[in-house]
Amino acid sequence: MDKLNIDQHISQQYNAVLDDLKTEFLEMGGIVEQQIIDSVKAITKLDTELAEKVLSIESKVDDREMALDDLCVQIIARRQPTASDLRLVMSISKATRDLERMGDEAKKIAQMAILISENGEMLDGFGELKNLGRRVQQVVSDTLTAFARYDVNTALQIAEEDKAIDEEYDIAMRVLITYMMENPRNISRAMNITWALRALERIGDHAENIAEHIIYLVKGLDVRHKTISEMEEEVRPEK
Amino acid sequence: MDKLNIDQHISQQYNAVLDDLKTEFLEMGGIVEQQIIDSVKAITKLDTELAEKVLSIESKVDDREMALDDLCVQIIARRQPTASDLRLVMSISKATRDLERMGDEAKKIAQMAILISENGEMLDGFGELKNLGRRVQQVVSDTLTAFARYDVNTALQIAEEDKAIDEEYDIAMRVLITYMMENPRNISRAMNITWALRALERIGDHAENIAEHIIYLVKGLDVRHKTISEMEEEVRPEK
Amino acid sequence: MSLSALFVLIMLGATVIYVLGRSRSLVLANNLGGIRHLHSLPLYYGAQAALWCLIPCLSLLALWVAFDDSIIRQIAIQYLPEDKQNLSSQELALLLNTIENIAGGVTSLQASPEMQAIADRVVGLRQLSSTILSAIVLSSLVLLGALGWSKVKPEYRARNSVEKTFMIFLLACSTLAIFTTVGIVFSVLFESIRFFDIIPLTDFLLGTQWSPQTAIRADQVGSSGAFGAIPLFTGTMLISFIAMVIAVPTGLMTAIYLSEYANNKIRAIVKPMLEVLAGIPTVVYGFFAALTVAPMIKDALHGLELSILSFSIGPLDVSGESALAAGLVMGVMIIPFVSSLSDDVINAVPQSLRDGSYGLGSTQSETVKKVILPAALPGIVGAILLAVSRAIGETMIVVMAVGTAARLTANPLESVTTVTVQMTTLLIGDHEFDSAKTLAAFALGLVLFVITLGLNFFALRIVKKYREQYD
Amino acid sequence: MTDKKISTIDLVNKNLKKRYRAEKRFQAYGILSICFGLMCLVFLFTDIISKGTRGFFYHYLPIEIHLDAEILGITDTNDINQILAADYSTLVKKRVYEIFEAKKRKEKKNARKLIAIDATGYRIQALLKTNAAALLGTTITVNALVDDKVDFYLKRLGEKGDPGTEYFNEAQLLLIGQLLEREEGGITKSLNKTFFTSGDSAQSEEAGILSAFMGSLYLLLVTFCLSFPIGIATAVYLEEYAPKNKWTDLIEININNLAAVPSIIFGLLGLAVFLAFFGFPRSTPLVGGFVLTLMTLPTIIISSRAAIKAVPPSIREAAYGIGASKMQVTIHHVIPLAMPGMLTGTIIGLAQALGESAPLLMIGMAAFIPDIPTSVTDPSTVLPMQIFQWFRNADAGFSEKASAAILVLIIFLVMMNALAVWARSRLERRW
Amino acid sequence: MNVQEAIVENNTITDVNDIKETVGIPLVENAKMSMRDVDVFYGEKQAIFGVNLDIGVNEVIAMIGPSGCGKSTFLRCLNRMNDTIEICKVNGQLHLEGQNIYDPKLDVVPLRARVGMVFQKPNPFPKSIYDNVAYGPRIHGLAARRADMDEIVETSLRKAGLWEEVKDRLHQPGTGLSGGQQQRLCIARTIAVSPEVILMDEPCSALDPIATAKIEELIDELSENFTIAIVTHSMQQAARVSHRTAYFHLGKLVEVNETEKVFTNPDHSLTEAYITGRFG
Amino acid sequence: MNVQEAIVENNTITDVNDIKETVGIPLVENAKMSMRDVDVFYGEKQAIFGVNLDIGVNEVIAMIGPSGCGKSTFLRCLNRMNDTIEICKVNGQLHLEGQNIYDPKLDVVPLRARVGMVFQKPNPFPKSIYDNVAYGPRIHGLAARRADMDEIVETSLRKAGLWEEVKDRLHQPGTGLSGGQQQRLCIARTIAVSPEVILMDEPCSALDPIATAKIEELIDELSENFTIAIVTHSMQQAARVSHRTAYFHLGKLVEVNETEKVFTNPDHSLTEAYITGRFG
Ligand SMILES: Nc1ncnc2c1ncn2[C@@H]1O[C@H](COP(=O)(O)OP(=O)(O)OP(=O)(O)O)[C@@H](O)[C@H]1O
Ligand SMILES: Nc1ncnc2c1ncn2[C@@H]1O[C@H](COP(=O)(O)OP(=O)(O)OP(=O)(O)O)[C@@H](O)[C@H]1O
Ligand SMILES: [Mg+2]
Ligand SMILES: [Mg+2]
Ligand SMILES: O=P([O-])([O-])[O-]
Repeated sequence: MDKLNIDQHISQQYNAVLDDLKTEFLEMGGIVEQQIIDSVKAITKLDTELAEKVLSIESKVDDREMALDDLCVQIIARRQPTASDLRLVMSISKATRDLERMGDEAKKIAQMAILISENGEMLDGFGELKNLGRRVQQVVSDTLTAFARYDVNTALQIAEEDKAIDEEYDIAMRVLITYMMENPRNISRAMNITWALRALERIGDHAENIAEHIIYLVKGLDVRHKTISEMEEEVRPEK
Repeated sequence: MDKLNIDQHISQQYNAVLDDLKTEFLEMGGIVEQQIIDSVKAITKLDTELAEKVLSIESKVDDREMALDDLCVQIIARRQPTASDLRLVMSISKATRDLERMGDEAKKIAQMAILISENGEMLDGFGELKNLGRRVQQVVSDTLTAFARYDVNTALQIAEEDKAIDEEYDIAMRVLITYMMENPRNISRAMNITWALRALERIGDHAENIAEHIIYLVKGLDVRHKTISEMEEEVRPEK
Repeated sequence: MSLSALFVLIMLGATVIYVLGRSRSLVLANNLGGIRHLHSLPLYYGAQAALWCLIPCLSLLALWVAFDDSIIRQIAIQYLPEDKQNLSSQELALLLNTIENIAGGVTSLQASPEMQAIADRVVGLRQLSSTILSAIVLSSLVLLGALGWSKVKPEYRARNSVEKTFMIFLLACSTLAIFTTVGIVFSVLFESIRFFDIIPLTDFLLGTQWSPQTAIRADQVGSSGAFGAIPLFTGTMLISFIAMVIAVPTGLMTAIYLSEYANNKIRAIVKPMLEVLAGIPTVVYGFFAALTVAPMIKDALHGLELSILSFSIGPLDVSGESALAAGLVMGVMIIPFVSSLSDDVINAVPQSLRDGSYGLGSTQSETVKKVILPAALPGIVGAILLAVSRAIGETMIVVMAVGTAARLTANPLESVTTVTVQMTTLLIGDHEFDSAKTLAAFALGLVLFVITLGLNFFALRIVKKYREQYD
Repeated sequence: MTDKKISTIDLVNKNLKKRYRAEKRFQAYGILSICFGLMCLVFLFTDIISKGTRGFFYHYLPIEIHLDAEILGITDTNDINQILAADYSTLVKKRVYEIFEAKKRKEKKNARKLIAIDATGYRIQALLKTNAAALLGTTITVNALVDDKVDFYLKRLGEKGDPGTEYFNEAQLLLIGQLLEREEGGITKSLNKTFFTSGDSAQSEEAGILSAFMGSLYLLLVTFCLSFPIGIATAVYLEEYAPKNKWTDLIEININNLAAVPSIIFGLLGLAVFLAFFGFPRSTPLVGGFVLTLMTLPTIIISSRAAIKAVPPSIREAAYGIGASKMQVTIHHVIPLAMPGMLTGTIIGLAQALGESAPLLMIGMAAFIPDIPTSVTDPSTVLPMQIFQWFRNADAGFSEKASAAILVLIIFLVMMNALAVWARSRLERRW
Repeated sequence: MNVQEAIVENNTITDVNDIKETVGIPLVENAKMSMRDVDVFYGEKQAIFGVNLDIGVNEVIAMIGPSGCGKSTFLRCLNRMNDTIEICKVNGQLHLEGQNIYDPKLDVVPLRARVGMVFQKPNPFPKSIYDNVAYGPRIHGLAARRADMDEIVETSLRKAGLWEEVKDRLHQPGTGLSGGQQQRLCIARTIAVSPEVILMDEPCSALDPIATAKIEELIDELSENFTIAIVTHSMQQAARVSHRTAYFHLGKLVEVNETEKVFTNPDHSLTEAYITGRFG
Repeated sequence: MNVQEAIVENNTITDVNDIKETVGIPLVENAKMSMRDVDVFYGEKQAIFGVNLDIGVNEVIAMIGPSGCGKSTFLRCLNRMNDTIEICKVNGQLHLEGQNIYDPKLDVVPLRARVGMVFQKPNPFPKSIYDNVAYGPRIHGLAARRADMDEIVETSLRKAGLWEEVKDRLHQPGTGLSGGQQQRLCIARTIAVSPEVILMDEPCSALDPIATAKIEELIDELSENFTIAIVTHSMQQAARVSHRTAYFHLGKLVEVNETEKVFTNPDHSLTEAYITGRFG
């Protein structure tokens, strides 16, 4: 015990299983990320094929969620994790839900893409959708990277970014409502875009949730329902 | 060991702490239920005061959520729960999130209530809102009772009821869109009602999630992402 | 008052003081509201008070008894006429003895009147001394008792001081072993030195001729024979060797069989039966060896022609006091030493080692040979060494069954003699402390002591070195 | 992997036969050893018992004898001195001559050799001592003791080679034959009471073990009273109190060494220290007890220490943990729990002391002491010493007595052990 | 209503006398050892009641249960270590690869070479480390030459994860090792005769948590080549190391299931009560 | 990057020599016992290095750490049980309610009556159950009359949760009880002298899980009236029973914190490594 081999459990299997957990989570994250990218593309390009693909993947995400949850329960039952291990398991158990919800939202966007393309025509508000889509894609990608790297700083940035996304969403909504007032006949289709925007906003929220879990995982601090400045203060008390 | 005293842990403290966990959860459920009732009342009666109350309670719910999560982590770290105990902790840890989201949705309804009442006038679609509100309230109340009683049958009924709510929501939406098309000037306010309807629908979904957790807790079966008939089959294989 | 009466009185007094001290402390405790307010339990207050008078009184008694005789003697010498006071110390001692005898009332002696007078005065002195002793002891008993009693106070640390006394007593007892060793060394050392003044050490240790009784060189002063101890030691070794040949394999195998193979019933019967062999006094063995075994051997083997292949060594000549008989009997006597001690160490080998071995699929004898014996080896070696020193030091068997003829031989059928035999024969009945003959016994004693010391030292080292290997 | 496994089992099976043969041999050695030990025991005991029981009996010739005051030379029946000094042998001799109808010198001599004259005289003396006035002048029947050689011969009648015949001439053998054939008043064999009631004697017929027995008893008493408390105190000190340092190491080495010092050396110690230096009286149980105390102490100390060590430290810790002081721990827990083991050591030590003789030789307990001791400071001998003495005596009667004394000694030992085992079993507790 | 009650509603066996059959999956295909209707008696007293169980090839099966429920007794049947207890009597069919273990004609010596055992307290022989490991191969005559023996010793120690720690002091006494190392030495000693099954009776109960973790890690690795049956008092340990877990209760085998299942959702209420700490 | 690495980024003490100060909350207000700069030596060898720790009133404090880290040594300082080991030397300030424990003038007997101890292996005296419990009160003279003693025995056994089980056989030997009952008897025996602090050195390591659970339950109840310091090898046990947990490492007190904190988010990386099973 002269030299502490601090980054490895004595049990290789435990290491392996925790590693598995994280990998599975990130893989699921990858799938969801792709779903989001595809769905945004589908709705902006009105690509129904891509939208169908997104829909078909949905059940895969669901299965992954259940598998991950099962894995978490098993780790708790068989390994009695404590401290960082426990936080890892609990964070993933919670973040999985967020990923699944992201996937759901992506599915909704894809559904809207199909509905809109059925009606055939481009509308206003697509510019906003594109912008928001880009930002959300970015934030999801950042979130997954931050999780993979246990990167608290990025996590904080993600929380900030989500606020920006929310603002952009509000603006887009206002634009859309104005549009609807002007073109009542297109309301039904505009509503579809509303839902898509709404879904993107939700995805951003879920990304923020995951970012909060990253902070919990690394720092052991529960920063949910806190403002950004409160968060920063807790996470970096010295500054 | 002649007579098995099967319903009590040897550790009284463990009993107490699990009891606490459940009680806290149900209390939080109670608060959220009240929030929902109040918000629905606020939006149907355009009672801003009530709506304000709902908003003010929100942070209480958030605190409860964090406290419950903390309790779950502590129980896992200190008591190494297994089997039904573990399932109880994990279910509550997940269901808490659903309760919190219900609270959020109630908040949104209350916000809409305030927005609508600012504009001063009654609209169509309130009938649907009322209906849906009643059903959702009922389903939330049923869910909490089922959890308190570990009642799998009710849980299954809740899942069915949620499907019905979804259908009703769709109808309400269609009615609302028609209304918007007819009264484009009222779109903005109609949108508020849309959001409220949408929130109610989400509350129903969350209630269904909790029902799924009840089934997991009691039967150890993960019935998420299953159709009702699949669920029933798994839960009551003999039938 | 007689000594024993005085002793009993002191004991009684101490008991009374104990009871008084104890009850006083109880009274104090009641006043304070419970025993817990006292420093110590009432028992200790009583004991403390009793010890306070017991120890000084008893030491006074012991000192008085030790010294009053010599003081009275000195005084008696003062009473003697001038001329007799200057007699040599030996004659003076004789004279004093006579006076003692007269004083003691031995009537057969014709006492001169002056002697009678002195004797009467000695008797008077004795009575005086005893009266004074009684007075002093009894008064100090009362005084010290009272003092001890008065020391009983709630805050007095009675327990601590009783415990200290207790420990000093234990310490004193434990030093006895050292005094014994010192005593042994000193009681043989001076005589041995005197012996080696007469006979050079080398002659003693290297000489092969032992005949203390007959004078070989008439011109030698103060000595009557040859004192080469080698034949004695070879004789001892021969007999011990025979004994060990019998005892070690038998004892060891017995121990193994009993602890590993035999079921509990057999073990419960056989073990104590064999232990009886160890409890039988050595005189009995000696008797048995001399009267039963030796004649038997003689009858059985005498005149037998032993032929090895075609080479015949002629008829055997068996001595009536053969080393074989003594060795055999000694071997039988030692069996239980080896078997019981080995049995204990074998049993002390943890069951887990056996389980370990059986679990690997070994047979019982493999387990015994390869696991249990090696594990128990230090203990077994210790047992054997103990048996060896027992054999070397054994006296009565050889005294009774072995001759006194010192012979340098390895033939077990001849008669030999041993160190212990010579020591007894040299010392019994002969109290002439100056002759080389008597002194030789002490020299033999010294050498024997050194040898067994060496053996035991060796045994201890072995046992220490390998002890606690398992566990 | 698989073919390696197969080969493993095959290899195991291949060697099995050989291993089982070794097993059988090994067991046989064990059984042989035990049989040998038991045989020795049986042989020893049958030998001792067959020889020893003879010693308890003696042959008597009932004779009628007229207590003639004149021959005895007693004038005043109240004068004890006269009765003690009376001439009994003449009286007995006369009567013996009559019985054997011995007239000639040679016949008289033959007859005299057949009856133990002096011993028979003592018997009459004993009778007179109690009631001289009434008995004097009457004719009484006395069980006259036959001579020890006659007794020896009679006890072995019919044995191969007629042992004992060599002691007698033709005429004497004839006389013995006559006595045996007598219908009434012939030789009888009965329990030899003298053996148990008197001390040693130069005459084997009169020799008894009482003095040696009492000597042994006193000796044991002294030894027990000294060695038991001192032994336990030492053991307790070493195990519970002593700091582990050079000094205690020294004590420990000394004790272990003393346990194996030849007993005869303790005799030398006693001789030099107690007799020569302190000037205690020779041949007394007191000094013997001192010597044997020193000798048995190591045994008691070692076994007591082992017993104390075997008291689980947890018990001590438990008591300390409640706040018991060291002495309380020792007296309340350690000593009671170790008592069975301590008793075992004491039994072994005392048994050894009882059977020990070599050191006692050195302090003069081998001297001829016929008187029965009444205190620990009276000169006395002890059983093993008595056996040794009798063994060395050439007289045929003595070796028989020695055998009988051995039986007594062994019975003594067994009883002592039984007592201690009983005491121990009452104290034994499990933990 | 308590969650327990809700769960046991349909499963009301709380009296052990009602236990008729083992729930879960006591039998497997491809069994290394299979036991049928095993009863064990100590004199008059029955300690094991009609146990049916299969142990699969290269499986780690854990046996848990309250003290005195017969875990050790059952385990010791599997290589007839119970033969050393005179009053112990075993009925039923116990097979090792189809061969009846309790066949009176069967020789226990080769059986024990095939079914090795590791005990509760580490019990290295008071010999050198080398000799400890070489003991088994030596008595069974497994190595013809010195070099073979060296190889057996090295591979065994390697498999037991001890080689690196002891390779420089193979000839020092095995008793000089720490508790955990001693236990690994005992495992190496058992492996050295290349058994097919290794039985372990509470192998970690005398060890501290770090040593325990190492042994558990080792069990994991060994399960690649050996079939392992382990008795343990630590439910957590059973949860960590085993593939299947068997729950004994008053001499009966109540439940055998996949370990994950046992610790998250056992089939029998007694199992549930035991693992959640509800006995008393 | 590993989660551990991420966590320890700012906390790079992995060499125990760098440990200067105990992290967390070693000191409390309202301390029953307080230790300052405690060093313990066994001869030349130092076993405890400058430990500062307070134990609060009616607190249960658990001490954990790898084998040989000095937990027992430290615990045994608290009632001077180390006095029985000759070579053991203790430096520093140890106070029980302001009174210096290692004051040379202080008598250990009353100290040990105030600070009782329960040991690893249940060690009832080979006496009756009654006498076991009555022994302490007897030597300290706590009961004047028989009735008082009866009462003390009964209340102590009640507090130890043993009364119902043994009330009908008070005069049967205490050694005839089961392991768990014996340990509770030992606790009753300690309570009987009404100590203020109870020290427990691995009190459950010889017990099966059910008996262990009962003792843990008992510790919980006792903490209402007594201050308890418990050494345990089972981290789970420490997690279950204690209010604060102290982590020792190579003789140093690395961290003391609320138990919840230690097991979910310890401050020191060494603590983290130990409780998550990362030593090796
Ligand atoms: N040698 C024996 N003689 C008589 N009965 C025994 C013997 N060994 C065990 N038993 C009894 O058999 C039953 C089962 O004992 P076993 O040792 O198998 O239990 P266990 O489950 O291993 O318990 P633990 O967890 O305490 O080791 C117990 O009731 C026990 O009393
Ligand atoms: N009597 C003793 N003599 C010498 N050194 C000792 C003694 N007792 C303990 N030590 C040493 O002191 C250190 C601390 O020992 P201690 O028994 O306190 O550890 P621990 O934490 O209780 O370990 P464990 O968990 O194994 O009980 C160890 O290095 C040990 O070797
Ligand atoms: Mg067992
Ligand atoms: Mg310890
Ligand atoms: O599931 P949500 O309603 O939280 O997106």
